Amino acid sequence: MSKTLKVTLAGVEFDNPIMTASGCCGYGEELSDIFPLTRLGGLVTKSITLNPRLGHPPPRTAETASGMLNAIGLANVGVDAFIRDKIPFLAGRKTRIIVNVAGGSVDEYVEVCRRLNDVDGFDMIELNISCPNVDRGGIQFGSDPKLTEKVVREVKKVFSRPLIVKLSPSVTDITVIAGAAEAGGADVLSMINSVVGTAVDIHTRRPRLTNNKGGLTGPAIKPIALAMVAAVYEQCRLPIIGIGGIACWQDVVEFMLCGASAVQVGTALFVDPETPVKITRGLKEYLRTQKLNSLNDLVGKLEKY
Amino acid sequence: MSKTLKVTLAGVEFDNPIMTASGCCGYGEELSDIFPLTRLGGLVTKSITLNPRLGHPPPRTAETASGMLNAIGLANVGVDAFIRDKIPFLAGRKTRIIVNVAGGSVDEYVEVCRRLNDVDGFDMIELNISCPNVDRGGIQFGSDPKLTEKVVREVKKVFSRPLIVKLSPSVTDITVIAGAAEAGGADVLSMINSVVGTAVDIHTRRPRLTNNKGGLTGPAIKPIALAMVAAVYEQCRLPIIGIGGIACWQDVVEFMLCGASAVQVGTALFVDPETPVKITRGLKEYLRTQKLNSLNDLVGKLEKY
Amino acid sequence: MNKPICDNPRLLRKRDLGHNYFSYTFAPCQAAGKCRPGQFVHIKLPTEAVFFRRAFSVASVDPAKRELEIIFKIFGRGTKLLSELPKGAEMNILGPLGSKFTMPRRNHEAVLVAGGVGFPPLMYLAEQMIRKGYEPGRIRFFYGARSKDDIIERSRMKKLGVDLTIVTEDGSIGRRGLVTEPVESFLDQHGSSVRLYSCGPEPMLKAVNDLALRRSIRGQLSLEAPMPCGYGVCLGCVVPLTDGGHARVCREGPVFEIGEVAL
Amino acid sequence: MNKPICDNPRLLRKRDLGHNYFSYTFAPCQAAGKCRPGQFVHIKLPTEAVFFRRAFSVASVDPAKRELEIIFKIFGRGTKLLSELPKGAEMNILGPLGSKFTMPRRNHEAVLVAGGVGFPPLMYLAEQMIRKGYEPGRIRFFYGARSKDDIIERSRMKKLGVDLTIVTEDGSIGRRGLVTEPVESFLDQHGSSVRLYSCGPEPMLKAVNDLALRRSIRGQLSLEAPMPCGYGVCLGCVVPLTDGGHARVCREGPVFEIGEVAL
Ligand SMILES: Cc1cc2nc3c(=O)[nH]c(=O)nc-3n(C[C@H](O)[C@H](O)[C@H](O)COP(=O)(O)OP(=O)(O)OC[C@H]3O[C@@H](n4cnc5c(N)ncnc54)[C@H](O)[C@@H]3O)c2cc1C
Ligand SMILES: Cc1cc2nc3c(=O)[nH]c(=O)nc-3n(C[C@H](O)[C@H](O)[C@H](O)COP(=O)(O)OP(=O)(O)OC[C@H]3O[C@@H](n4cnc5c(N)ncnc54)[C@H](O)[C@@H]3O)c2cc1C
Ligand SMILES: Cc1cc2nc3c(=O)[nH]c(=O)nc-3n(C[C@H](O)[C@H](O)[C@H](O)COP(=O)(O)O)c2cc1C
Ligand SMILES: Cc1cc2nc3c(=O)[nH]c(=O)nc-3n(C[C@H](O)[C@H](O)[C@H](O)COP(=O)(O)O)c2cc1C
Ligand code: FES
Ligand code: FES
Repeated sequence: MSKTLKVTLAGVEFDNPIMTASGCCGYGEELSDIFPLTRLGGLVTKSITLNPRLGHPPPRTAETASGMLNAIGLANVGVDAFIRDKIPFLAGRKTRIIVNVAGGSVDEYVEVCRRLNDVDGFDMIELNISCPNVDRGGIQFGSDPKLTEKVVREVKKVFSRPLIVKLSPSVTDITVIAGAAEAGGADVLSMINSVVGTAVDIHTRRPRLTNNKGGLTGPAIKPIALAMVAAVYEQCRLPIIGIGGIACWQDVVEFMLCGASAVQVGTALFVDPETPVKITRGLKEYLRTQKLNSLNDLVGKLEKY
Repeated sequence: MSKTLKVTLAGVEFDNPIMTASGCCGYGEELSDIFPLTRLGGLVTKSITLNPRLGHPPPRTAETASGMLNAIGLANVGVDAFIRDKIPFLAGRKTRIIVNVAGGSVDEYVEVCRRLNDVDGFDMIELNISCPNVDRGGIQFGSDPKLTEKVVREVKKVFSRPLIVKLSPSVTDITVIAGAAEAGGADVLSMINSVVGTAVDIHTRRPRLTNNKGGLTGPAIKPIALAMVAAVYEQCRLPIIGIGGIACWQDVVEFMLCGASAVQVGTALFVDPETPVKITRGLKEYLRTQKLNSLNDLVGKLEKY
Repeated sequence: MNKPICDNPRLLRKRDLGHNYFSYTFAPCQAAGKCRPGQFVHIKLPTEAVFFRRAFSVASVDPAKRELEIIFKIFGRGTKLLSELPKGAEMNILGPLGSKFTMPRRNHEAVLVAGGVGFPPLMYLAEQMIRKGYEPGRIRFFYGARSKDDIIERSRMKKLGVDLTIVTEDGSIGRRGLVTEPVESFLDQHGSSVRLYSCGPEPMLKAVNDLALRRSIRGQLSLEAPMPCGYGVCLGCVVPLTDGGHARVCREGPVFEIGEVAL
Repeated sequence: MNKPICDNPRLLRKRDLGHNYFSYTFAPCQAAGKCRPGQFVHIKLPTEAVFFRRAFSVASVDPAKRELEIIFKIFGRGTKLLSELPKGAEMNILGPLGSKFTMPRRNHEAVLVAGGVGFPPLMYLAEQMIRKGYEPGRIRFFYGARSKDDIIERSRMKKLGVDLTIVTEDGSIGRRGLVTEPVESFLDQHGSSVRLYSCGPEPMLKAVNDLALRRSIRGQLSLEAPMPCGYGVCLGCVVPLTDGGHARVCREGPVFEIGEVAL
């Protein structure tokens, strides 16, 4: 058997386990100026909502130690413009396309997914029940097991392709939410979304974000994400997409050992847009030197004390 | 009125708002080789338990991006040896001494605090209901409002000096736990303890900590701590001691604006043992240039959007 | 729009312009031949002490030698670390990024208004205009700053031969006052054939924007914003538009038409 | 125990010893006069790319000139960054830290066993023994490493005049094999008047420890551990003791009595 980076999630085959994370690669156009999107295992779009959203006023990002805060506020073109203007471009790329969906109510999630169910050109939906930057919806769903199960169940009724549920780290026990998503019928779990945080400008005495708080991402949160992936891997049968602070191939191996079958790269795309390409190159070399045939042989192979 | 760094918490006056955090300054002896402890507002001891504890086997720390993981596992001499061997040294320092107490059961917390109530030479107890590194007790208390209220209430019955309750960040809503601690009779809240996290050695495929996971601390977690202090300040009347990633005087001002009346410095002591001294120097200069008489004028003065 | 290139040139020349200003020339830069005035590059500092890249306007290029120049002032941590890099340091540069200044027609009066570190892209614009055949003496270059120390590259500007008016707030060189004052007088003397180009601190841009709108003068402003990605994917750098929408400073900008942005 | 000092000397001399080994001399170091063989300094790299300080044994001092030398090999990120510092760089050094080697009595046979980068503190010990009047030729210095490239400072050792036995695993210089082999023969010829001193990789220390215990020979081992604080407050660097307890490598160690630590 020849070396392969291929991974399969819920029956969908990915050329490699590296996806770009929601909100960190727009709808793909800008990134495709930097490298051909075929180099990616998959691309996850910015969160799509029923209606277009401007998001919060600037400033809506801030730099932190080994990371950043953002409170973009789900700025997006809305599902109809997305289907009309963005899907055609994405459908033409030879990579897996995952549409991330957010909503302020179960009905909104369901309606967006229903409309998406009618169109081709993408492979999966990722349900964002973990956005820390909106008042209604988002994290509110992802921190309540009952709501989680309900929104997943309702969406599964209207959307027939595989469904990824994206979990929030800002909960007491993420395995409970993971279990609820599984019970609702999720096919795959992705984790983690950003961690609630803030920063203050001591000169103006104002928060550095107009939303007063935001989501912390980047290498700073990698240890948190790894612990949560490991915990959910032990409790839950669904495949896991690891997210949080991934910036190099070694990080991907760490996540896979903890139980992730694939990963998403977010903030690192800002620091170095070529990160995914560098990672897949590194992983290929790793397979070679480790005499492994497939990355699947790593998943969950952490040897705990 | 002359410029002062003095702050008062639950009736206890501190020369300045800078304390060294539990587990990051031992029982004070080693730090006193580096600067006179009078330079500190206060010192918080390593967590004390009923019986001596060796803690987890090494490795029990790991370096991360702008931070570290630890799973020391509450290594300490036990309350009796602490009272016999450590208090005499601490009692002689002209700074406020806070004894941090941990336990595996309500009874253990109560028993340790009862024994401490009988001795002089320290000013307050800080109840660690948030240690991520032990199987029983610790974080288990700090993530359950009922247990939090109960342990605080029971301890208050046997300990007559002011009580600080130290909160865990690894919860869905820290304001609920803060409320429970207040209901139980806490005098002061301190937050945050370390955030659950892990790291993997990809060569050995083992966790970097024998405890498999640990607590993330250092500048990486500062945004998380700030957001939690701000949230609790809005919901709760108790004075707050801010903890998490503090490394310079600007960080202290950020925490105070968010609502902290004082702060603790932990991990930064490892990177630069002189951090507290540098911070108080910076704060004095800040008062001067800002024409402020007291740091109290900053507390909670964040101008939210 | 040109596709941005991820490149690893070296710091070829490091000129200390005094008073915390520096000119850095990088080579070989694949992007050198593609950068137009107004566009910027996004630089990763070879340290993890600052997390994001930092954006710098292109100040000049030498396509033949594949050289690219930026000029910056030490402002905060990022630029301080940048200033400490040794000659020869390997850089990581992404560019060209963002929108360009549109060259004026020959019959337009070009008025360039630079404030402080807004100077470099306008110097590059002037240089390119001249290269394209625009008469140097007809380029009205208003250059304002706090004081003498913030007025850089005077001999270079003299060589270019533009009609230079220097204005400082403390009068330590040139006219005393705000740069918008002589600009206003000039606009009052010349009609709508003027094309305005401006880059500098936001209050100045706002004043220029207002001056122009009141007189229905067209032109462009180059804006700044904190830029996590610099190439359009994070939506972090948006500014509100007068039509109620948002635009990305890194993609639709940094160069916007006068009147477009709600300043 | 001497109190550690937080100090900001400069990197005065930087010697490339080849094959990723470097000798760095810092000055002025307030601690220079206080560092005894076996003690270490904790160095903050002037970058935020690695978070913790890094520990290095003192390799020599010149108290009069307030100079302090360390010798290190590039191992991971920390030492790589250290190796890239330019001469003159301002350092942040905490020290002296930890326990010391106890000098042997005149009538003891001193056997020093160094493995790889465990060499510097033993070189310092030998030098200090000689300074204190111990006859150089009676210092049995066994120096083991993987290959020739890992044997450094040979001429310096020759000058010291110790009885040097070099052992490499590949035989590229000196004896071929493990350093513990000739040590064992030596111990078999000399009795309990021997004092052993060893520093190097853990498997070697374990072997030395066992050799000595079997023969009831006394001596000391210098250990390594990841050290978040280096001065005893974090409890991160502990090693298990044979009596069931834990000891801090940074405080009770790095120098422990043979038999003390459960290796
Ligand atoms: C299009 C463009 C062109 C520019 N051209 C020039 C030029 O030619 N010459 C010049 O001197 N300067 C230029 N700048 C400004 C330059 O990019 C630096 O950001 C600025 O000088 C700040 O300096 P610093 O990085 O030293 O400050 P720092 O103190 O390090 O940063 C300033 C503050 O902004 C925050 N910040 C910085 N970058 C980001 C970001 N990307 N996202 C969120 N927050 C951020 C930091 O956290 C900090 O709070 C330009 C900026 C833009 C957007
Ligand atoms: C007492 C003592 C004396 C030493 N003397 C010398 C000497 O004379 N010469 C020499 O070359 N080396 C010496 N070392 C080793 C040196 O300190 C470096 O740690 C070692 O070389 C690792 O190199 P690095 O920092 O480049 O590796 P890195 O790859 O940067 O670090 C190695 C690994 O250890 C982890 N790590 C590093 N430091 C810590 C820490 N403090 N806490 C937790 N994890 C950590 C890192 O995260 C990484 O996983 C000594 C160590 C000790 C404890
Ligand atoms: C600027 C920015 C915008 C984001 N927007 C979204 C979003 O719209 N929907 C979503 O599910 N996650 C969003 N995220 C979260 C990321 O997808 C990812 O979960 C998180 O950034 C952690 O990964 P990282 O550390 O690799 O960035 C956003 C993150 C950033 C930094
Ligand atoms: C090595 C280490 C040991 C710690 N031990 C304790 C402890 O025994 N009890 C406790 O309440 N907190 C303990 N903490 C948590 C700190 O007191 C503090 O809450 C945390 O480190 C966050 O602050 P920092 O980012 O400034 O380090 C420990 C932290 C570290 C790094
Ligand atoms: S900086 Fe990311 S979109 Fe402009
Ligand atoms: S390194 Fe902290 S106690 Fe030894």
